[in-house]
Amino acid sequence: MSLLDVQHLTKTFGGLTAVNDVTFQVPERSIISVIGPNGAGKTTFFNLITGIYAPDRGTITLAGQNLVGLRPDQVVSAGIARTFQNIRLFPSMTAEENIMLGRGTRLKTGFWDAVLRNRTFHRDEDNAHETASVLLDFVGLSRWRGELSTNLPYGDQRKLEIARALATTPKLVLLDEPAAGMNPRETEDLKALIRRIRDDLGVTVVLIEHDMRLVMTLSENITVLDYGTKISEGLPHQVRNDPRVMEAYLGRGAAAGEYGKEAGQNA
Amino acid sequence: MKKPTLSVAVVAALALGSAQAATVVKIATISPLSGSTSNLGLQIKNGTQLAINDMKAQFAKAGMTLQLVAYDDQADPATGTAAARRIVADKSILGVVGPLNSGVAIPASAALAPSHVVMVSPSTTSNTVTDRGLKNINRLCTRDDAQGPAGGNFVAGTLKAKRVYVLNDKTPYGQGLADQAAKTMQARGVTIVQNEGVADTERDFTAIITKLQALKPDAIYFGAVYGQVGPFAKQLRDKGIQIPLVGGDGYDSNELTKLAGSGANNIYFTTGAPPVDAVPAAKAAAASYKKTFGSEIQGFGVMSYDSAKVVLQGILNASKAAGNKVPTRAQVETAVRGSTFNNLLTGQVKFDKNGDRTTAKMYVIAVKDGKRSTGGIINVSRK
Amino acid sequence: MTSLSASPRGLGGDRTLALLAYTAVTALLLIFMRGFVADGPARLLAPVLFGAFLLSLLFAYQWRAAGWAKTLVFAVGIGFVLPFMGRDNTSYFDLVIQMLIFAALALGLNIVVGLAGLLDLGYIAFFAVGAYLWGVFGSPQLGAVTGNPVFANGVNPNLFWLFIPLGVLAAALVGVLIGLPVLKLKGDYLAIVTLGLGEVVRIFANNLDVTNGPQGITPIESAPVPWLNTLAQNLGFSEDQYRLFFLYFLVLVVIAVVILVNYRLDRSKIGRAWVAIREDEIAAQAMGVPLLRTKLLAFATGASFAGAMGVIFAAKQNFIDPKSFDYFQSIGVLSMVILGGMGNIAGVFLGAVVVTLLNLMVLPTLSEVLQQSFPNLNQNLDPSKYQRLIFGLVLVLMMLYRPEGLLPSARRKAEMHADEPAPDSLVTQNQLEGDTGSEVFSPGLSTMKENDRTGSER
Amino acid sequence: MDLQTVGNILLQVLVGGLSLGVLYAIVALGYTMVYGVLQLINFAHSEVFITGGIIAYLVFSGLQGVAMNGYVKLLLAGLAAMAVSGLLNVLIERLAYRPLRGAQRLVPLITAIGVSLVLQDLLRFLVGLRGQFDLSVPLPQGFANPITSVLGINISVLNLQVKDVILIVVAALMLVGLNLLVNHTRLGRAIRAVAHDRQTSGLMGIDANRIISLTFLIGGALGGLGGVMFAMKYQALNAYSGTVPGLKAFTAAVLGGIGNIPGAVLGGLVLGWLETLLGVISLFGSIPGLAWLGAIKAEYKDIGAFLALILILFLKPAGLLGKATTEKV
Repeated sequence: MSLLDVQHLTKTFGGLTAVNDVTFQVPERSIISVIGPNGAGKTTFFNLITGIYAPDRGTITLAGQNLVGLRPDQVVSAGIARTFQNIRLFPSMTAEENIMLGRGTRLKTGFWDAVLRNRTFHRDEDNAHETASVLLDFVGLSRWRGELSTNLPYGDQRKLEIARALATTPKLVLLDEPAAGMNPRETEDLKALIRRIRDDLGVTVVLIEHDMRLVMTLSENITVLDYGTKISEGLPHQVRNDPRVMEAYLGRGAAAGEYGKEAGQNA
Repeated sequence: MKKPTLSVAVVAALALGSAQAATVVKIATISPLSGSTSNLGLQIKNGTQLAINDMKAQFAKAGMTLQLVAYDDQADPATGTAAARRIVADKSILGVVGPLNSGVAIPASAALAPSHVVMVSPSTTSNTVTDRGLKNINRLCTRDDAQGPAGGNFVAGTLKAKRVYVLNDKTPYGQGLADQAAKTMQARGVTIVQNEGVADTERDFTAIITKLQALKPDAIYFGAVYGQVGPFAKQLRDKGIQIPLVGGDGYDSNELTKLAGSGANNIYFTTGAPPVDAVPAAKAAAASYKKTFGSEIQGFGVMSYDSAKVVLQGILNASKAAGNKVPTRAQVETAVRGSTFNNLLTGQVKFDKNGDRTTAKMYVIAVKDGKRSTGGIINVSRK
Repeated sequence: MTSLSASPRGLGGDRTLALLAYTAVTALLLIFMRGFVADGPARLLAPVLFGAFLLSLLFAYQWRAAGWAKTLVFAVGIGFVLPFMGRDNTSYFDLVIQMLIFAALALGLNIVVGLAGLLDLGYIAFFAVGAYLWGVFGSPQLGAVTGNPVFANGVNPNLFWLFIPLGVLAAALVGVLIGLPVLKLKGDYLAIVTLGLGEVVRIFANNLDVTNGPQGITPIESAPVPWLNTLAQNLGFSEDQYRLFFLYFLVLVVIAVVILVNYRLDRSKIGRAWVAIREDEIAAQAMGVPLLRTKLLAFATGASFAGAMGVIFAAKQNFIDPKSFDYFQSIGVLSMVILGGMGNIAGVFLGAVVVTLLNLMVLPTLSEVLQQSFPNLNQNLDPSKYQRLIFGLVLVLMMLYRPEGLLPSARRKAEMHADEPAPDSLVTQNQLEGDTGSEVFSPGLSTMKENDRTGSER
Repeated sequence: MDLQTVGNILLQVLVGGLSLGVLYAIVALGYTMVYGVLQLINFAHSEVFITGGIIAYLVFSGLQGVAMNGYVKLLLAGLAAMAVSGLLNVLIERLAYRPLRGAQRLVPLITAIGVSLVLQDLLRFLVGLRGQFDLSVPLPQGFANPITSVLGINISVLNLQVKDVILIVVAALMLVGLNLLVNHTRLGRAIRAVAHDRQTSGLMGIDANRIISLTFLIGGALGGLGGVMFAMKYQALNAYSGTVPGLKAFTAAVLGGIGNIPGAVLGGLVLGWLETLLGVISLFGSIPGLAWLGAIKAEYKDIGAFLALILILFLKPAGLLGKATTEKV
């Protein structure tokens, strides 16, 4: 039974169909990638799942719970966390505080708990601190604990954002181009980290990524979006050789040249 | 040749005499010296300065050098109270003229009461100021429940209006006055077609004029100050509404006729300050005000001049009673509350047990085609 | 320019001795010079000495020094020196109480503006709610409104103790009622709407019969504390100072609670959520922070501080009227928060002390001395007329030369000097949301340029 | 109250509201222009606005004796006011706002408040030098005459005066002129670019600081013109008269969608009509079934304006014509 089940998801922005009737399943404890050229609607797809936009049509269910109509913070408590394409850390907070903020959604501290500093408060703060140190260690950023997040190097900021997302103990984490701007060695680290997220933490990962080598070697299944429509889905090698994918990425000329007329007709 | 030396000796003696015993005695004023009512606050400061200039010599003889300290209450109760506290701390201040607004007078007088610093307000009309029975707050102007009825009786009795539109500027002064006037008019069978307010900063009366044209009253009572009444009169007359416009001492300034321009017609107001033609001394005071400050004295200026004279005369009376020594604040307080003060512009002043004037003269001033004339005198008395 | 950084750790070696010496000198100067500075041009020294002494309390908080020394300075300063000065000259009492009231207001607004980043220009409305709540109930106005002679002098004054928490609740409720419809708005829209709501509250206070309109309400009772009055009597306070003596310690207690609540909220899940929504609402929401509830909590908490202080202000002034709650007052409190150091408790407190000292002591003293030394100054140059001008000038100069405030919080400093804050302004009309992520060349397939695609037909 | 009277009242509200709304619109434009390029609530604009009124007073009273066509006097007063207010606004930006360009958004806001306080007392000082406080503005001959009929139709019921028509015409011309400038000139394009994204426009060779100064000049000039209109309409003002109308004009700018030029005009008109309507609405209390209207007395006029703002922003958070900004995720 799939963890995330998206049926016929559609979203239009004043005439422009950003996401067009996409059906998408994510099995539990898996690593799935969503690829497609720029402007294919990948980020919009993420925003629909995480509740930032409301879909025009279609259903989104996570482990049986319907997500359509929930606020983004409710989607997080339901169990989906995300990172952003352009890093959105909290600049005036330290690395540790950023993660502790992520942890907030699982804490019970209310107004009076914080003011009276009762047991709930202390238990939550310890939990937050502990989660922060575990996750900092998990992503290898313990040395930056007290440093303002803006002062971290680019690659580490990416990892910090992932750690912050994991702090919400999600069932599913959506990574929006985590490898963007990373050099090959950092990308290798990232690949190992994503595998450990699934294997050690049991968290399912859905990836938007342009780095094909990373996508091909990491994903158990790949979905390709183009102009908001799902044009292909399957195992990495199937998708790699799918003419429609080639055409979407390389443009009609190159695809036609290599595979003759046949590719042109069904565009 | 003997005479000059004698006079020199006398002057020297005086100078010497006063040099040793010359203690500094200060009079303070509390009034808004910044913000949109600062022109009225300035009248209080200048009126007091004028009185000090007039009585400096008398005080020098009594061994006291007079000084003025002006405090700006910015028409804000908290700032006024803070000023009052500072006055308590400065032992050389024996009396206060002001404040302008009832809202400041109430807390400020409460702050001064324990140390018996006497206050004489030229302009606060709200009844609450003196109803509290404090011993240190007195006022020269008449209260709402005197000035309001005076205006009301004028509208009902003299103008014989049957339908009156009542307006006020939503300040303690304007609303207090308008409500009392309305009560008196209603008691005399006048129909109040509407009793409403408009913010004191408002200058756009389009809506009010539309109402007046619809309701068709035969007189308007507007509790407000000349800065607002001027433009109101102008817009009224421009739009063809010529019915009489009546108000209180807030109208008492020649700025009213300037601001109302061609509309300065068929306007009446009650005031405590004597018009220049009614009391000759008022003409002299107005002239010396103009010479000293380069601007025209207004009703509030005249009332402040008299209020300062009352305080100063009170100090002199107290000093005489205390064997020509500098009196204490308590002595000045009892002297001001107890004495009868004559040769003042606004006639004889005597305060009742709460600090209101026992007798006061009110003048009804008429404004016709930009000219002011005395339309009548009303005697007000309180048991 | 060495900045007094907020974290006490930051200031070099142990300064216990320096602290004790400074406090002793300034306290003794203040006490023994008070006669000398009472008259003549020397009066200008009074605010200098008073300000210097108050700094000792700030240094006690800031400097690294022995714990006992810090508590000693606070105890002596607040427990002895200030009341002593108050006894000698009531204006000091009034001034200190007014400072503490404004400090509580500034701390309340600091939560809304400094922590949660919600620009509120109508904050004084909550102060009015507290003030009018006790104003109506603690005065004959209640009898007038209810027409019931039992309340001829208002409720039993002992209920004053109940009305402080009631003031907190009422203001918090109004905070939520005002917050609900407007907290969807951001930045300057929120500013103008809160400014409007502040004016609406003032206009209602000016027009309703229950608040006695522009006439205001008086006399307003304060709680009878006979045991404290006898203590004051033994200490040599005069009878009229009893009420100030009581309110001084009451305000101290309330301000301590306000600081504690402020501190503890800041260092908790709630505080982190506030900072998050100030910096990036989208990211905060994506991390599970419920936007509306978090903003409402900030609004209600800030409002409750103002509500409590409103009740005390009404008792202190014995009279209230709508004039004390106009939008210029809200601007005054906001300037205290920004001048002091937005987001930093010590900074905001310092801002309130400095602005109140400036407005209620420095400027009046300056104008008194100038009037005395130049009695026949041209009427236009008369200094007592230009206090607001000088206050305005101080605001402009402070913002030009110290935008982060007197005592910036480490957290804000990074942001204050950021080159160009992310334009979250309302004007940047981004084109419709599109997948315009940064162009990334990945070794595999070369990515297509966006505009090329549109050229090729499907 | 018969239908005819109701009709008359509504007509008066329409005309009176228009003449007030146009004043708010012109001043609101000053706020919107400045907000557009700097995202700053220019609190000092209310003083820049009233400075224009004081200049108009000086010109009109100076030329009172001079035999000159009334409209030429008006032109002189208008140009002088726009020049002085414009330059004053540029000076304010240069001295108080430019150094704070990079600072956190609240900092220039407090500076603007400081500048507003300084200007208020400075203006009062300058007016005080002539021993005056309240200035009464003499208008050229005939400006205050009522207009009773047009093309034979009796419109005296509209309470229209010559100066009202002048105000409306001048404002309309100014709005058209501004629209042309902003939308059809190189300078206008540059202003919109800077408003849109100051950094990128810098990359496109636009000197942002020069454009911002020019925008302040235009905004200040509009404020100055508003001052002339205020002086003509009420013929009485003092150094502090700018604060309340300035606040209302800013409300109008936000109502229409801050930073949006047509929005400022629409916001101004809506506010003008709304205030005037609320001022008269208690008259309709005598219509059966609407008795409760009688309770809405004139003092609630200002509340109505603010409550309307809150309602509109609640329904359309970016203001009437403001575009909702979608945040890039």
